[in-house]
Amino acid sequence: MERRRLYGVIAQFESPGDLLAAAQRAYAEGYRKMDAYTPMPIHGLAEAIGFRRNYLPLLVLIGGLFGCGAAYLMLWSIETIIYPLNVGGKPFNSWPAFIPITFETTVLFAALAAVFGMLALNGLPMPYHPVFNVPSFALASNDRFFLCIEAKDPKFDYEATRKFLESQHSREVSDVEL
Amino acid sequence: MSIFGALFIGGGLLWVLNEVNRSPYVTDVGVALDQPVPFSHKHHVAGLGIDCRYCHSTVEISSSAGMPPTETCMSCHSQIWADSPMLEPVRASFRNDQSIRWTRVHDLPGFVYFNHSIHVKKGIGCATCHGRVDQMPLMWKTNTLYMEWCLECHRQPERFVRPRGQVFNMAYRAPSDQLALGRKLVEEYKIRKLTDCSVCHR
Amino acid sequence: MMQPKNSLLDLSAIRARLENARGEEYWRSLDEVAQTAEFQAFVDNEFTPGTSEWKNPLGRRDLLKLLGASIAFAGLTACTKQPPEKIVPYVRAPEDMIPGKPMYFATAMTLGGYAAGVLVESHMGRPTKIEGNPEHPASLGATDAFAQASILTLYDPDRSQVVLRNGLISNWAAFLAEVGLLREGLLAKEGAGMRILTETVTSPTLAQQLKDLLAEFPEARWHQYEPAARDSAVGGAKLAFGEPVNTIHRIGQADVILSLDADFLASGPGSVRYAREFAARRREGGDRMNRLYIVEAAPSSTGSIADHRLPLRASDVEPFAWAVAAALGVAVPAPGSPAPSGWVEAVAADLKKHAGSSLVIAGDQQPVAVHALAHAINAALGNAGKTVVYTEPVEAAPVEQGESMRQLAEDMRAGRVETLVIIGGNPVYNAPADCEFRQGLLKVKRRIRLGLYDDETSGLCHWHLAETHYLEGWGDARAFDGTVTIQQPLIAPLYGGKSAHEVLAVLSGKGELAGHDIIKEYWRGRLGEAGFEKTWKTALHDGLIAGTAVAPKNVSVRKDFAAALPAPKGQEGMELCLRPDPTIWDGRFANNGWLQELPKPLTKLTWDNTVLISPATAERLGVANGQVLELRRAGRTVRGAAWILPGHAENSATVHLGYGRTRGGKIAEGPGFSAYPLRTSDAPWGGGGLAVSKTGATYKLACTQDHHSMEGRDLVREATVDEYRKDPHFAQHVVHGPVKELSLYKEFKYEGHSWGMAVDLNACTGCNACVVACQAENNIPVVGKTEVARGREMQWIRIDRYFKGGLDDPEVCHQPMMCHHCDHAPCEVVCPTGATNHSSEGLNQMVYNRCVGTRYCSNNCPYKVRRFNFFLYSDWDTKSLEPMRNPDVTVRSRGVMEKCTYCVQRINSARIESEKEGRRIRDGEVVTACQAVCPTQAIVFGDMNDPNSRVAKLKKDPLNYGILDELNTKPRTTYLARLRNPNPELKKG
Amino acid sequence: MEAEQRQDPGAAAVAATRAGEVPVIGPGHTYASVTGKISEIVLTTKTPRGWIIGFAISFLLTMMLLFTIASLLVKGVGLWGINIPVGWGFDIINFVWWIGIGHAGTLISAILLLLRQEWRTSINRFAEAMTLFAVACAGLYPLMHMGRPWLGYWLLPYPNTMGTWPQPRSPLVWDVFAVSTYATVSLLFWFVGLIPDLATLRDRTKSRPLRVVYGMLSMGWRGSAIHWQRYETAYLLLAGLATPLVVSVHTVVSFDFAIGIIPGWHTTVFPPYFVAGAIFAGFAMVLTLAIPLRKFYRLEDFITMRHIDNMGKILLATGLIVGYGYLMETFMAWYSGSQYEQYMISNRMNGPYQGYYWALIFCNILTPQLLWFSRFRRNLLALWLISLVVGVGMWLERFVIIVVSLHRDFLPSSWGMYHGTKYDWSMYIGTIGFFLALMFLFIRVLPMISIFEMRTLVPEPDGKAKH
Repeated sequence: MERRRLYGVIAQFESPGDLLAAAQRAYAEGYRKMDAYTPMPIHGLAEAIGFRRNYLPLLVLIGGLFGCGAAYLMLWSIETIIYPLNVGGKPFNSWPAFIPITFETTVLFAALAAVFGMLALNGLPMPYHPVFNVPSFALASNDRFFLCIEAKDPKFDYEATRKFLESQHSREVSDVEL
Repeated sequence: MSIFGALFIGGGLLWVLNEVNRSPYVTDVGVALDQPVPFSHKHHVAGLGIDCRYCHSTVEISSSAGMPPTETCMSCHSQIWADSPMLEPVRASFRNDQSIRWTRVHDLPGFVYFNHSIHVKKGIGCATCHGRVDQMPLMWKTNTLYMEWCLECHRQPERFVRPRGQVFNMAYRAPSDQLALGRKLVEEYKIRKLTDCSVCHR
Repeated sequence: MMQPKNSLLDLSAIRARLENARGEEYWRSLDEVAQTAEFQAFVDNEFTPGTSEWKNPLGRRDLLKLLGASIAFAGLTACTKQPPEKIVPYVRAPEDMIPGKPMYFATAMTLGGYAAGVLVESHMGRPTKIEGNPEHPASLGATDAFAQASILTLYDPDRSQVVLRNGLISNWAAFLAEVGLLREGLLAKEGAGMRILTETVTSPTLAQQLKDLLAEFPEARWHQYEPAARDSAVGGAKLAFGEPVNTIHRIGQADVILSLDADFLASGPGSVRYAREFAARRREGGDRMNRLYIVEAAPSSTGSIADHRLPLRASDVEPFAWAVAAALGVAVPAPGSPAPSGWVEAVAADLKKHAGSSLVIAGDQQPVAVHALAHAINAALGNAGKTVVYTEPVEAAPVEQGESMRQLAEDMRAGRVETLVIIGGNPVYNAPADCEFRQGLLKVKRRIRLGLYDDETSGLCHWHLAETHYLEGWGDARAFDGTVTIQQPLIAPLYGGKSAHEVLAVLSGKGELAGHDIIKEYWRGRLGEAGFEKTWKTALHDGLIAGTAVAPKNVSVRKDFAAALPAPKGQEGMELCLRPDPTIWDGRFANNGWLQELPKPLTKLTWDNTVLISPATAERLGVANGQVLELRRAGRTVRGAAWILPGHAENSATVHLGYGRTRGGKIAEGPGFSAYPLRTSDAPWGGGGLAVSKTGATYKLACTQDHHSMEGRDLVREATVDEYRKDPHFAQHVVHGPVKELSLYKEFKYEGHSWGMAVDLNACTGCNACVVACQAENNIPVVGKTEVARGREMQWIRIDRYFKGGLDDPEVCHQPMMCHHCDHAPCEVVCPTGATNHSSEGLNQMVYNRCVGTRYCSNNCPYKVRRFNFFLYSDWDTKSLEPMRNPDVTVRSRGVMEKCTYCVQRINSARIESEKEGRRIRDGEVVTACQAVCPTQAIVFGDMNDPNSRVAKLKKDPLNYGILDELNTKPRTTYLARLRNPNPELKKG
Repeated sequence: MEAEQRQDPGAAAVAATRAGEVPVIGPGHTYASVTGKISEIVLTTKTPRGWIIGFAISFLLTMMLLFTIASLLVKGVGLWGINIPVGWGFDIINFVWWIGIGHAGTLISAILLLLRQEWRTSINRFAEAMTLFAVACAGLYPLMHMGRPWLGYWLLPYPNTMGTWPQPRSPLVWDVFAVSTYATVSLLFWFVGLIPDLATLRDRTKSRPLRVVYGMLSMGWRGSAIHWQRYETAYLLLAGLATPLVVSVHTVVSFDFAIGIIPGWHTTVFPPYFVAGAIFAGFAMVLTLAIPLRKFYRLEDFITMRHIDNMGKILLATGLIVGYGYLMETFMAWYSGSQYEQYMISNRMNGPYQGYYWALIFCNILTPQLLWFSRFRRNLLALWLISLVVGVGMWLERFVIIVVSLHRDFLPSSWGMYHGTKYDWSMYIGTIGFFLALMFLFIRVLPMISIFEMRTLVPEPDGKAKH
């Protein structure tokens, strides 16, 4: 039978433990292009499927520094260059008075970086994804755990991969169509 | 993407607002308002070479430059164009002692206090604010009269001052070394950088 | 019913504290508790008439505003365009008028007939501000609060604007016709049945016109009446000298002054000048400092600055005068003096010691005997010709007006009056009750009235003619020393009124003469043709006709005057003490919002008169502030709210006249109660036999100062002359202010000008002139009684009044409080929009159009001198008020903060002029409105960088101190500590 | 076999003992049961009558709020009781009160998250919602208290034709930044927390339109392990940022007063004691809401007595800090030797407003002392009443700080009195209605407890507690 255009093969597990074990073995088997889907974060799972670098903290740092610099620069220039005013005999550059705003802006930009950075890196919003085509995948947001090995994977072989997944105490294994 | 889209739209709106706010639609810059009599500064100033002060007689002594009374118009127009229909409102005004109601072109808000005499005395030319009036068939604003615009000069008078002799000279062109000249005049005329609020607002 | 209890507890508590207090003890507010209850009541009924909500009901404008607001919320305010504006030039430009530059004209305002010279500022033909006329003897450049507020009366929309016949709109021509017939009838019987009633007349022209009229109608009579007339001055002079004379005091020459219930610094002819001379002698401190004793019932401005004040019932002043006279060897019997032992002796001794340089002044409200005695004492001390000068009368016909009115009323009731012409005044409202003027008037066949307002009197007259305001018509008047001023109009009659001169011309058959011609012709006759035009012009220019002061004359006290004196009748029970109101006088200013809202100098009450009683009396009667009392005297009763005034005499109740108007303007009608029903022609200023009873009702009063004690804080600093000699710097040693330059930051340098103000507490009498002057100069709105009661009054100057010492006889201090323009201004730091900040000349500038109204600045102002437009207080609707406003000052809108600007508009115009001439601003070139008007020159403003300026010198004065400078606010307004010059013989017990 | 294990109560017990003495989740729960129980409140349960009545009432109050705001715009803030000297009244009192309440949410989510207090899980979601709505109410006041609210945007720095800028030395400008930042971060924090649960709702709802809506909101979340990885990092970082933020916000609010020179305002103790006060008020409000919710929606399994007990303890602790603040104020007034400070305190205690002061002491210092006894901490009614009393007390505290300090400052001549008018009250009650209305909507359309975080508390099917 000729291949329908396939995204990958997905296995459903009942407990995080089983999934984690399966993921580790799959990685050991040499599978690289795979992803696991769970209703809640499971520690070590991402590493298990070969996730290494997380750039988010760096983004947040940059965001924070930008906010900090921008805010103070703005205040300083307003009060000393753009329109200096004698306010209650205070010096033009009353840096102590500028700290609160600088701080708040720092936090604001860092937080924005964190959230939008996370969404961007995760490629969200993404209304459509092949895995949604699997009927039982709705349970991924409830009490089931999924491991999907993608067709893109060089080591991917429909029959072999399917067999492999079935061998991992999975509850069911189904195809993910594009 | 929707989030970023929202941000862009928001930003865009603000930008549009800002543009509208500086556009002639709001500022009336370059817009000739209609007047009871189509008085042409071009004709009277450039054409006949009448000095500003002939009509705006108090510009050197008072806050208000002074609008000419109908008398002033009639001093000539009782002979010249004595029966031009265009000037009928003027004659009517003189006849029935009814003022002509001109539309104000340079209209400052009520909380801004401007004094012509001091600006003239300190060497700010008429044209600096009012533009080449001698080339305006009908009167219009050439500047927004926004506060940011006033501040340009109050912060750096040297960029705009001219010799006192040249104040009423419409055709005066700032020399290439304006800044040098400016600094000299600022020194000479004891011009202070007046950015105190109470100079204009009280 | 909680209130009295509370306040009684309060009072007794105070007593307790004062008894076991050593030295000068400051005491607390009398009526916090009452106050809270009262305030609650106010906020409960917000929508009572008079509140601003009522002033701007939800109407078209409000909806538009809401619309505007919603647009604004859409973020478009920046884009809203201004409505197109019109320029309306002259058709024919008037002579020497420069648009944008004010012009000044000299004229005079009269009160009680006596003139005070003024200069009127006029913008494009619109009078906007009254200043004093430095040339004029009664002004010397200052004015009183009344003159300042008169500009508002000029533009008052409630002034009568038409000729009324039987209450229906008629016209001048119809009146002329009527007068034609009238004259025929009168000429037939030589004017029999014709009466003319005027107020006090000093105008030579008017007097002449009346004389001519009476010559034409021999049977006609001329009566004068006004409530605050100086009958006893006239009567007293007759008694003492056998003829009416005018008394002029040379306060400046007097070292020791005894005031017998005379408020000579704050009311009466010449008071402005007297105040100036008095203050001059105070200011010198040292040995030349004068000493003032005063005996009076209710504390007055004069009393508050006196060195020794003895609270005596008004009726006890006469016995006191007898005693002093006797002690000084005047040949009079000496009855028992009501004063505490030693007082009379000490005062007499002090007067004797300064024989020739002492002065005794009798109050206008005291009986003739007191005046006669005062004359006698001054004579005995040899003061006549030195500190007191007698001249020919200034009044055209000095009569005892009470008597004059009594006769008129009698004739009217007897039906002997057919025609009555009432020029000014308001007799129906203010004639003595026993005259039953109303009933009499109704018997008169033809009643003609000329008046500013369609008031109680006009309501009962067949003809009402609109009168011209003194700024609208020609006239002339004499000052306290007789100097004549020609009153010239600043503006054509706004409501087509006629002046008394014009009406009299009509009555005397001369037909329609212009006021100008009448006056000018009279003086042409008086001064002669020769060079008249020139004299006339100078007279108009200077605001006075030189050499018209009345001549001094030598008079001697009649030997037998004592015999002629009516014996002093002892008063039993409580006494009623009637006085003209300190802010609305006899009621003529009742429709003037500025004066209505002006806090009374001593009580700080606005919009009302009250029954003033002493704490002890209050305790005895068991009343608290605001409780309504019923006053019954001579079978007549009135009801009014009580107010406890420390320092008031026991068993005496003072009531101010002028309130309780029933007709004559939106503002006049309503506030307070009329005390005229208690006024009888035999006791015009009240007397004994007053029955006071509680009604159980309470009345809301609007007081601008709830707390009367300094709480031991060194706000007003003072010392006796001796202490001052020992330690001239005492004022600066009271509080340990911050070490100089106690600041983490580098101080700003103020090159160029650096403005500052010094206020001399030693000169301030709390007369309120500055408050009104400021209100007029700076377009400050009136907010109404309810808003004042909620603590929202808008006057930029608040004259703080503190009591100290005993509850029954406290010392009073006044402290004018306006923006201090602190160099370390707490208000500026907290403004989120930078709407208030410091100018390069040290001004704390307030930018209304940048203010969003967070009120943070006011909260953070330790002096609480900022004022907030909680509602749209400025009247943007009333057209007639628009020309009154000062064109150089923004009219504030709703929701913005405002405050004293040091009259920055005046500073700016001075700066522009000086820069055009390429020089510095000279000292005295910038004069703030409050400084200009101050009769005692207590306020000095100027450039502190100019070492020779008056203000710079005062700042170096040892008495100079900054209030709350321990907060390191570095105020630019500082005070000169107050000095007292008590008589060592009279140490307070 | 596995099936039995899953039902085995023993396992839950084991988990419980690990988690701590009292369990933070009722026994016998599975991923499915947790998911089901919480999501059904939103999805399947038909709207209870109680909800409808409650929402109707709070909606009417919201209308009253709108009326008040309209009248203020038309006539001006003069409708309030404010005056000179008391330029701030209910407006700023309520602002501080609301913003204080708004602190509990972020505190629970952020600080307790960092402190690994897993009992927070079941309360943080609606605590955060509460924060958002409280901040919304708070935000109304600084805007409406202005004389010219339509110019409020002048407090933001933006290039304009006037060439003017805000004045950054003013605490009010700090407020603008602090409060808006706080609102934004809280919103993000709340929304990020919601994403996986929105996905759950998306996958469980029967109705197509709802699926579309929840689908959009969940932005296609599919629970990828890598996403979870970044997600948790972001969540943790947000918590780390929110923690100093929450402290800074009320510090800045306290600067509104501490920067002033008015006796009773000018105090260095304000920042810490305002923050403590905020947490105090916040937790009181959480309890005020949590106890009824727990009852009506039978959430006893998720909001266990352990939660209630802990919150009681926190209430007590913060209450004591606040009490210390009052003590120091008084001590410093005496110690400063400044007659103005001393008068301020004596005026609080014996002045015209002494009633407010003593009521405040009763509400904020005496009442919480009951919480020393577990009897009261575990008695729901008692605890609920105490939390109400504390809420009132914190309002009184702001009244005393703002009004009683202002009404008698330096010059006795300028002293005055202040009383709220009906507009003050209608605005205050109106915002309470607005707050409740939002709260009602929230519990109806969104999971009021974080489902995915609850899942992590469920013992793993094969008996290993997971975390």
